[in-house]
This record gives sequence, C-alpha cells and structure tokens, in this order.
Amino acid sequence: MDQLTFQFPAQPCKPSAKASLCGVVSSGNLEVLITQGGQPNGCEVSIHTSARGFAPIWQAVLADFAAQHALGGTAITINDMGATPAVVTLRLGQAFRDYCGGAQ
Amino acid sequence: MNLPQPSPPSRGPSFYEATARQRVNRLLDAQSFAEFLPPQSAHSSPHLALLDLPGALDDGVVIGSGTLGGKPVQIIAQEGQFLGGAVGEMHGAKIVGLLQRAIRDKPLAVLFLVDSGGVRLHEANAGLIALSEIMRAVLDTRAAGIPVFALIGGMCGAFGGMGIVSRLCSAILMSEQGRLALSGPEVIETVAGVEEFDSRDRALVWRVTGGKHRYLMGDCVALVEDDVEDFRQTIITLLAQWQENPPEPHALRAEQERLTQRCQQFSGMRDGLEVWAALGVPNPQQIPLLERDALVTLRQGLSL
Amino acid sequence: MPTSLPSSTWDTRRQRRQARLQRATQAGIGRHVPAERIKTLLETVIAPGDRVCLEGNNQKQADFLAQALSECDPQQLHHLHLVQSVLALPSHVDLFERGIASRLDFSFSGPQGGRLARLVQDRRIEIGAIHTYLELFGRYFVDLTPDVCLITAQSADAAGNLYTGPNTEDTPLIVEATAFKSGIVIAQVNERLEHLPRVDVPGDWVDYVVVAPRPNHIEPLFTRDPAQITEIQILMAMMTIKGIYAEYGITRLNHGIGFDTAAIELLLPTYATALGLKGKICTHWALNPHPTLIPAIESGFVQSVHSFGSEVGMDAYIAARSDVFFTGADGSMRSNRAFSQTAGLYACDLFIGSTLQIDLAGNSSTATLGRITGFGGAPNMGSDPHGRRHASPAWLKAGREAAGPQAIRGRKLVVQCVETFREHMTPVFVEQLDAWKMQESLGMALPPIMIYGDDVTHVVTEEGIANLLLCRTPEEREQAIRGVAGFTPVGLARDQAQVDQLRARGVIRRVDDLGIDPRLATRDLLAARSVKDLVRCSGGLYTPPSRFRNW
Amino acid sequence: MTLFPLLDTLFPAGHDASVTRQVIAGTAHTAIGPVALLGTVDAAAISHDIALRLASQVLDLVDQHPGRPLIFLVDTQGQALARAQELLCLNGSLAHLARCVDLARRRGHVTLGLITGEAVSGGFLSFGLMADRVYALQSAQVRVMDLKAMARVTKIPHERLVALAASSPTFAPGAENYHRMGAIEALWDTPSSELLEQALAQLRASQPGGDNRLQQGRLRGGRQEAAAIVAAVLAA
Repeated sequence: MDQLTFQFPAQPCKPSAKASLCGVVSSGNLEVLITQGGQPNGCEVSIHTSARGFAPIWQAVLADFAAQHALGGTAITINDMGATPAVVTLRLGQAFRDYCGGAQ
Repeated sequence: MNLPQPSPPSRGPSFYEATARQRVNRLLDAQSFAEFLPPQSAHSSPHLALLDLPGALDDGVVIGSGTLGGKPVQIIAQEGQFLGGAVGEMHGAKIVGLLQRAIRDKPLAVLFLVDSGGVRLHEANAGLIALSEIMRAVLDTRAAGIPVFALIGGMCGAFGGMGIVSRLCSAILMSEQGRLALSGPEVIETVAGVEEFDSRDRALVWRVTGGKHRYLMGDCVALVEDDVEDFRQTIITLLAQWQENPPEPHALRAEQERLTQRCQQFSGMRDGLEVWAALGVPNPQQIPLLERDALVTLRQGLSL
Repeated sequence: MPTSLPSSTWDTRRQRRQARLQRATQAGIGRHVPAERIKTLLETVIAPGDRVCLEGNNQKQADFLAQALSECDPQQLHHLHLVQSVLALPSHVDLFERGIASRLDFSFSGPQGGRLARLVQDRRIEIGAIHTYLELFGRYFVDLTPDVCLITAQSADAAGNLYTGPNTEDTPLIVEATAFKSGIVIAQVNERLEHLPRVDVPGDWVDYVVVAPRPNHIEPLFTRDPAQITEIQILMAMMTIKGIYAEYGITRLNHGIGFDTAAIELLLPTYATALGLKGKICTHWALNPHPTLIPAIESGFVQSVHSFGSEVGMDAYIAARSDVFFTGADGSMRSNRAFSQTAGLYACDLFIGSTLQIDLAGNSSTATLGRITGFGGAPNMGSDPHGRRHASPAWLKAGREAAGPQAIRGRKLVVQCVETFREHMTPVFVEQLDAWKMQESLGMALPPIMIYGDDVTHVVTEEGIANLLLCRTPEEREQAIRGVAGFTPVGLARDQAQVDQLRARGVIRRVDDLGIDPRLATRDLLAARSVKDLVRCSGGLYTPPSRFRNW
Repeated sequence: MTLFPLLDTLFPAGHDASVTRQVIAGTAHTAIGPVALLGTVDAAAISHDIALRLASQVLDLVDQHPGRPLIFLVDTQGQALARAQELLCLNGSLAHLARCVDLARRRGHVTLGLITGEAVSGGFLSFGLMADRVYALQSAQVRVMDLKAMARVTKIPHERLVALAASSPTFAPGAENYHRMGAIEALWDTPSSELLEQALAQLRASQPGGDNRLQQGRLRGGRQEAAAIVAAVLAA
C-alpha cells in the first residue's frame, strides 16, 4: 500500500458544511471524501492506495482536476483499490458536484 | 434530454447494483437519513492497515436513523462491494452500537440491509465475536419490542454468521437475486468437492440459496423485485401491520416442529427442483424464469 | 496438339483416396463408425505427413475427434501438418507434444497460447504462418488443401447427410475444400436421426460419421453480462454513437467482442433512440448473435444480422426472429464464418473493437509476451479493403476526410475503443508494442500486429475521440493519439500546444466538444442491466448458460 | 481426555450424561444443585439434526426445570458442509438453536460454555458463544480458519500472517486470543471441578443478563476499537 499526500493551488469554492462521499473501496474502484479544508486557495489530498508506485500519475490526475475545478478550501481523502485515472476523475467529479450542493 | 424508459421491466434503481449508501438514501424518506459515525469523523480499520490493505472510512457499513413513510426507523446497511461486506471489529461494533441505540431510542423498527459473506477473515476472531454480539443484540432489540427486518438483495447475499443473524431477525425480505445460507458454495466445493456443490453452476446455486427458493420454503416473508422502491413499499406495508412478540416457548416449539417436520419431508433432497416438486409446484423447471408476481401467486396457491 | 502425352497419371489423389477407403473397409469400418473404433479409422485413413484439418474455432469444436487423434499411435501417425482455424483444446497441443503432428498453419490459439509458445521455443512445432480466417480459408483452396478433415455437426442421417444446427460456422467450407480435392471427410455428430431438419452438408461429400459419446463443446464466447459494464464504458459508448455512428450514418457494421461494444449495443434503444437515430444507424450487421443486441432488436433498431456462428442460449430467440437472422426452412439459424467474414470485410462500413496495446502510429496488438494467440477474424474486419468499389455515404465521407473532396475512393471506418489504462494500471498506449519483442524472441517473420495503424480511422478513449482521417502528417497522427491517451506515459508526453490545435481543428474531440453530458453516463442508461433483463427482453426465449445467471 | 473421564472429573458428585449421535445430554450434580448438560462430541459438524436436537433439549429444560443452569460442552468443527443442508436453510436451524438458548437466558437459566475440543465458526456461534460465560480447556482449539487456508483466501503470504499473529490477537487461531478479545472468560490448565464450581457460583451470584464481551475485550487489551465505537454510536 502507498500513502500519498498532495497540495494543489485551486480557486476557492463556496465552503460547504456537508461532507461528500462517492464510490466504494473495491477492486478497480475507490472512495473519495471531500470535506472542508484549511486553506481557502488550496486543496489537500490524502491517499491510501493498494497500487504501489503511481505517485506521479496521481499527481497528474489530481493537478488536472484541481486546475479545472474550484477546489480551494477543501480536503480530499481517498481510499483506492487500483482504480484507473478515468475512474478516479469520475468519482472526483461526482463527489465534488455533491459537495457543491448537487445532492442526490 | 428526455430518455425513454429501458424496454425490459427493470423498473426503478436496482437494489442489487446500488451501494449501501445509495440503498439507504433511496429506501428512507428523502433527505431524512442522518448517519451515525459518518465517514468524515471516522477512521478506517487499523487491522487492515497492518495487513497493508486500504480500508474504507465507514469500514463497510453505514448506520443511522431516518424516517420511512414518516415513521422513525434506524438502519444498518452493509457494503457488499467492500471486502464482501464481511464483518470485522469496527464494522461489527457499529452494528452492535446501532442496535443498542435502537433499544434506547425506540424507533419503530430497525432495517438491516444485509450484504455480507460473514466473518472478515483479515479480522477473523474479532469478526466472529462481533457476529456473536450482533446475534445477541438483535435478540435484545426484538425483546425490547422493536422489530428488526433483514433486507437481502445484494451481490454478497447473507452468508456465514450473517446468514444466522438474518434468521434471528423478525422477518426477512428478499429479492430473487438475494441469497441466504450458511456456508458459501465455494467453501463447500473446496472442502467436499465439485460433485457436492459446483459453485460455478450459478443456476444451481440460486436453486439452493436464492430468494425464490427461500420464499417458497417460508424462510423469508416476502419476495420483492430487485428495485429499491419495491423494498421500500414492502417494508412500509409490513411495518404497518407488524406486531413484535416477546420470545415465548410456544412460538419456539412451533418453529421446532416446523423445522423438524420439514427436515423429514425433504430429507435426502439436494436441489431446489426436488423440493419444489415435493411442495406440489406443477412445473418446477419454470420457477427460475417466473416473474416475481407470478411466483407469489403460485406460492399462494400451494398448501404450505 | 502436344506431340507426346505426359508420362504421369493425373488422378493419384483419387487413387490414394480409394486405397485408403478400401483399407478401412478391410478393417471392417463402413460409413457409420462406432465410437470405440474411431482410433482404428484414423490410423487407417490418415498417413504420415498428411495435411489434416481439425475443425474447431473459438465456438464449436470437433473435440471427440481431436481427442481420438491425439491418442493415436505416434509410430503410425507422425509429421502431420495441421491446418485449422483455432488451436483451442488441450488435445490440439497434445498432438505436437506426442509427436503426431509437427507443422501448423492456423489463425488463433486463445487459451493454448502459452503452451504453443513453449513448443515453438523448444522447436517441437514448426509454424507455417499465422493467418486471419479468410486467408487460411483461401489457402485451403490454394496450397493448404486438407488431405483429411475431421469435422463436427449436430446430426447425421443414414446417408451421411449432416445437419449442423445454428453453429454451421466453418463446416461447409472445410468439407468443400477437402471433398473436392479427393480428400477424406470424417464427421463427429451428436446424434443419428432418421430425418434431418435440414441438410447443411450433402452425404456424398462425407465419408465417415461417428456419433460422439458427448455432444461437441460450444463456448459461449460472445456473451457479455451487462452487470459488468462500467460507467466509463457507457461514456465511451455515448461518444462513439454520437461522435461516429451518427456523424457518418453507419448502417452496416461489425462489432468486436467486449464490454465496450456491448455497451454500445445496449445504448441503442435508449441513448441512440433519444438522439433520433433509430432507422438511421446500426440497421445491418455482420455479427454473432450477441445477447446484448436483444434490446436493440426488440426495439426495432436492427433489420438484419448475419452470423459467423451461433451463441449458446440464443437459438430459440434467433429462430423466433427470422426477419432479422438468417434461418433455414427448419427454423433454426444457418451461420457461416467465411461468408460473414467476407461481409465484415467488404460489405460493412465500420468495424469497432478493443485491444490491449496501441502504439504512436495507431498499430494495435493483443499479443502478450510468452503467448502466441494469433489473429482470428479481427484483421479481416478491422482493415480497409482496397478492393472495395461500391460507395456508401459513410464510406465516401471517410474517404473525403482522408484525401479531400477529390478522393478517388472511400474509406472503411476502423475504430479502436479503449480505456487508456487496463486493469492493474497497465497503460494501453505504449511507445512500442510487445509484439516487436515477441517477433524477436520467437523469430517470427512479422510482429503480430492485429490492426495496422494505417487502417485505423478513429481512436476512442474516455478522454475523447481522435479522428486519424484528418491527420495530415505522421507527427499529427502521433499527437492525436497522445491527445486521447490521458495519463499514460504516452499521453503525458504530448505536446500540449499541438494537441490544443488538433482539438481546435476537430481532430480531437472531448466529451464537451461532442455535447455530451457526462452525468448521463450511468448504468441507468443501459437498456438491460443484467442477463436477467436480457431474458425478460427476449420474452423468455434467451436461455443463458448457468454461469451467467444470478437467479 | 475423552468425554466421560472429563465429566467424571468435572462432576465428582455424579452425572447421568449420555451421548446419542454426537449429542450430549444429561444432568450433573453440583454445589449449586442440578445442572443440565448439553453439547457435542468428536468435533461434531453441526447439521440440522444436531441443531434441532440441541434446541429441543433447551426447550424441554425451560419447560420442565425452570431456572436450572445449563452447561454447554463445546466440541465442533463448525457447520456441516453439504448442499442438502444448505438447501433446507442450515443457518435457519442454527438461528433457531440460538433463539432457544436466548429464551432460556431470558427465563432465568444461567448458561456456561466449556470448550472441550474444537470451537469453529458457525457451530460455535449458534451455541457455545451464546452462553453467558465461555471457558476453555488449555487444549481447546478455537478458530475461524487456519492460517494456511486464510493465506490462500486473502492472498496474503502465510509467513506474513504468522509474523503478525505474534503481536495481534485479531485473526489467528487460539483460545488465548479469544480470551484477550473478551469472548472467553478464562482458560483452564486442566479440567477441574473446583474451577467449574467457582464459575457456576459466580454466574449464579451475578445473574449476568447482558453481554460483557466488549468491556472484557477492552480491559484485556485484545479489542481496543469495538467498545469505543459502540460508545461513540450511543453518543452520536
């Protein structure tokens, strides 16, 4: 298992009291939890992943997502069982929409 | 875009496919669910971390309270996709805690969405003890006059200790996809050989453990569609008429009688087809293909 | 007039055939062979060095005859040259390990790929060539004509007429090549019948018939459980339907096997119908009877399907839909691999399939190190046939995209649909295909490339569609591929400015460019979410194999 | 030690236990009066038949001897592994047995489990683990699955599991682990009538209705998370 942490600069988003969780920790899948973070212009990401040695890809996927979404002021926790970047991006998008108020 | 409905009659969101969280949110009244120990205030299992496995923030089970048809209920939902919904230390403790809390808070019922292979082997001892505690807690909850309903329709079914727990509940609702048994077919095949139980013969697996068979045998009170809404409506109906009785010797005597008699009646049989024929089902081969409503009608016509 | 006649006789093959048949008669074996005498027959009518075709492809198998041949005495039978579609059964490989056969010309090896590679490395097998189906079929009539063929059918009558049932597949073609060049035809059947439902192979083309102790094995190769289709595959299917099928007006097509294409099939009654595409796309198919096509058929999307073979559990459904499928007077389907392959090559405007690796030129391969799997039919489908002359709007549009308005021919659309990473984070996009390493290690004439890059017109990934027809230089082509390769090393090495430019030109189109709302990409969009749904949709006519059930 | 010498040691004042098709039944004399004996021998695989015969005896006891303490003698390899058993819902018969034990408890029967041989998963859950207090002989084998099989199923290397088992009681077989986690009250070096009398007297005196295993597991340090989580759920 790899344990990774990243910080990305990001446009601030409207803080939400409601945490948002999407996905399940299962083969090829992951859970993404978005909560309020400490820095209004940044996003802190903490990852546990069963797949070792993919830090650069996580960095790239998350940086790309952070560049396209106003993640400032959020903290993201990820538990991963070998999800591909496509699935990671999908879950991040679902969790973020939910966090921003698109509740189910 | 206005999408047409899919042509087959798979009506609402599938219970089988949904995650535990989706099941809870769709089963209860909209926006009514309040989670206990939500993921943002939780940590995942230290035992899994020791084995170098990523845990889940809810340790594979969602608990909380909400309303169902406006009535207060508490709810437990196992996540079958996370390690087969299996029970470890934290997972089990959340369930025990919820049941203890139900005894204190007196909701109208506890809904237990079972989706589990039983003990989580990575935490085998903790899991076994937790299952024993869950068994006692379910019986305590019922003795306090609060019914506990097991809803079985997930990918992992209800196996091992969770199979026992399910049968300790006030009643079981199953979909056709649901499975209820003690040992999984794979375990029996591994120990006793493929001739005893071919776990890859999935039609056989369902004829032995599946929802339709359990319904025909009276081991679950209701057979529902694989549709969260159907689970919801059925439980609402059931709840409206439910009377939770304290444990009484005469009731257990009657159950003893029923079980003993049925072991004699179906002695030596190894396939649902044989049992259904013995129950008087005219064309047993047709059972797996029957739709839910047709099966319910068929069962009502049997003198069970 | 020649002044002298050639000294040699001109019917040596026929004479040899007669001699062999006679030897069998002397051994007391007539047309109908008892199962327990099959080895005697094989040892009597086959001679060392013969070219033998053992029928079998990735669906039905002459498994009883294969087993019997592999148990023959290597002292009597050796140096056989096998010419067959697929090396699928363990007994096929046993033939080489036991020294009965030594040379092989084939198309596909699937599950035996690992054992085959070891035999090649140990020099215990000599491979003539690895073909596509059509090439091999063609060579049966040119220079690889079988001396003996061992085939399989459903039933036979007293006269040796054969009924194949829906899995006709390669049988007529193999028999034709063998019987009309003085070869010997031996058929295993599942049953003897007084009256056949129909005759697929006339009895006077067949020399021997044996009722096998067990029905021939048929693999349900084309069944994909809708329950396993992911949201990413649904998104890619939406992109393909809207960005390719709708834009080119694809009516005649072939789909590869896989969940990506199953997703497309299951979106036709929902997503494609909502886009108003019913009747405008996907009406005519060269396709095996995929169970996932049932909802599209039932919703009236599909007008015609011709099949290479049948599919386990689909027979009753096919029989009840004779407007769509090719069926005989008996009601059941007649498939034909050779004709369907030809249809896929020449009569279809589009092929779409998935693959394991794609390089920067668009070459793709399913070769895995240490396994020789071969090609099957995909390269026939997934290639632009330069011999095509008839035009269609889709073919013309593609041709003009590639060569401008003055194009003198069209192009077949060859689409590769892949997620950028496979399971275990294995990137699909690579700098160099494993096929090259394989060529080197096994000393092959060519790297086993499944579909050549210059045949590929579109690459679809979750990142978007790359239209390679619009690329004008190899460099553009490379950047277009990198541009949809996502976070793979190949994708990360893209030239962002060039990729942005390609996107501006419409060479690369992202989900947003296609006007697709990714939030719609949920499993609720599938016309069937489970095998049970497919059964319901078929009105109970589809009876899936047990392993696909959860009821 | 085989069953009868063991019973003679445990109940010097006498007992009339008998074994029918792996099921023990009888009454023993103790300082607190007659106690009912119930259990299985020879590592019985718990089937419908065994579960229902055990349940029937519990129901008879509740009927005929209200309040009489119950001693469970546990020796089971787990549940019977057969398709015919599952066809008739084996988990249902095991649940029925558990409910009968629960009824006895609610009717004032104290229950004591003693693991004499093996105690494995389903067979243990339905019966032994339902007792108010469980004791084990030092030689008892308590487990869900042995480590080799566990390594196969979880795909974690066997050596890794063995190494971790030295420091964690959470997954590896062993009565001591179950003691540390609160499910076994004590391990007895040898069968002893004194220890049994003591345990019965304590039980009788404390009349435990509730499940104390969470607290014991926390106090003994073998199960740190569970009690805290239950408390947190109650406080949430």
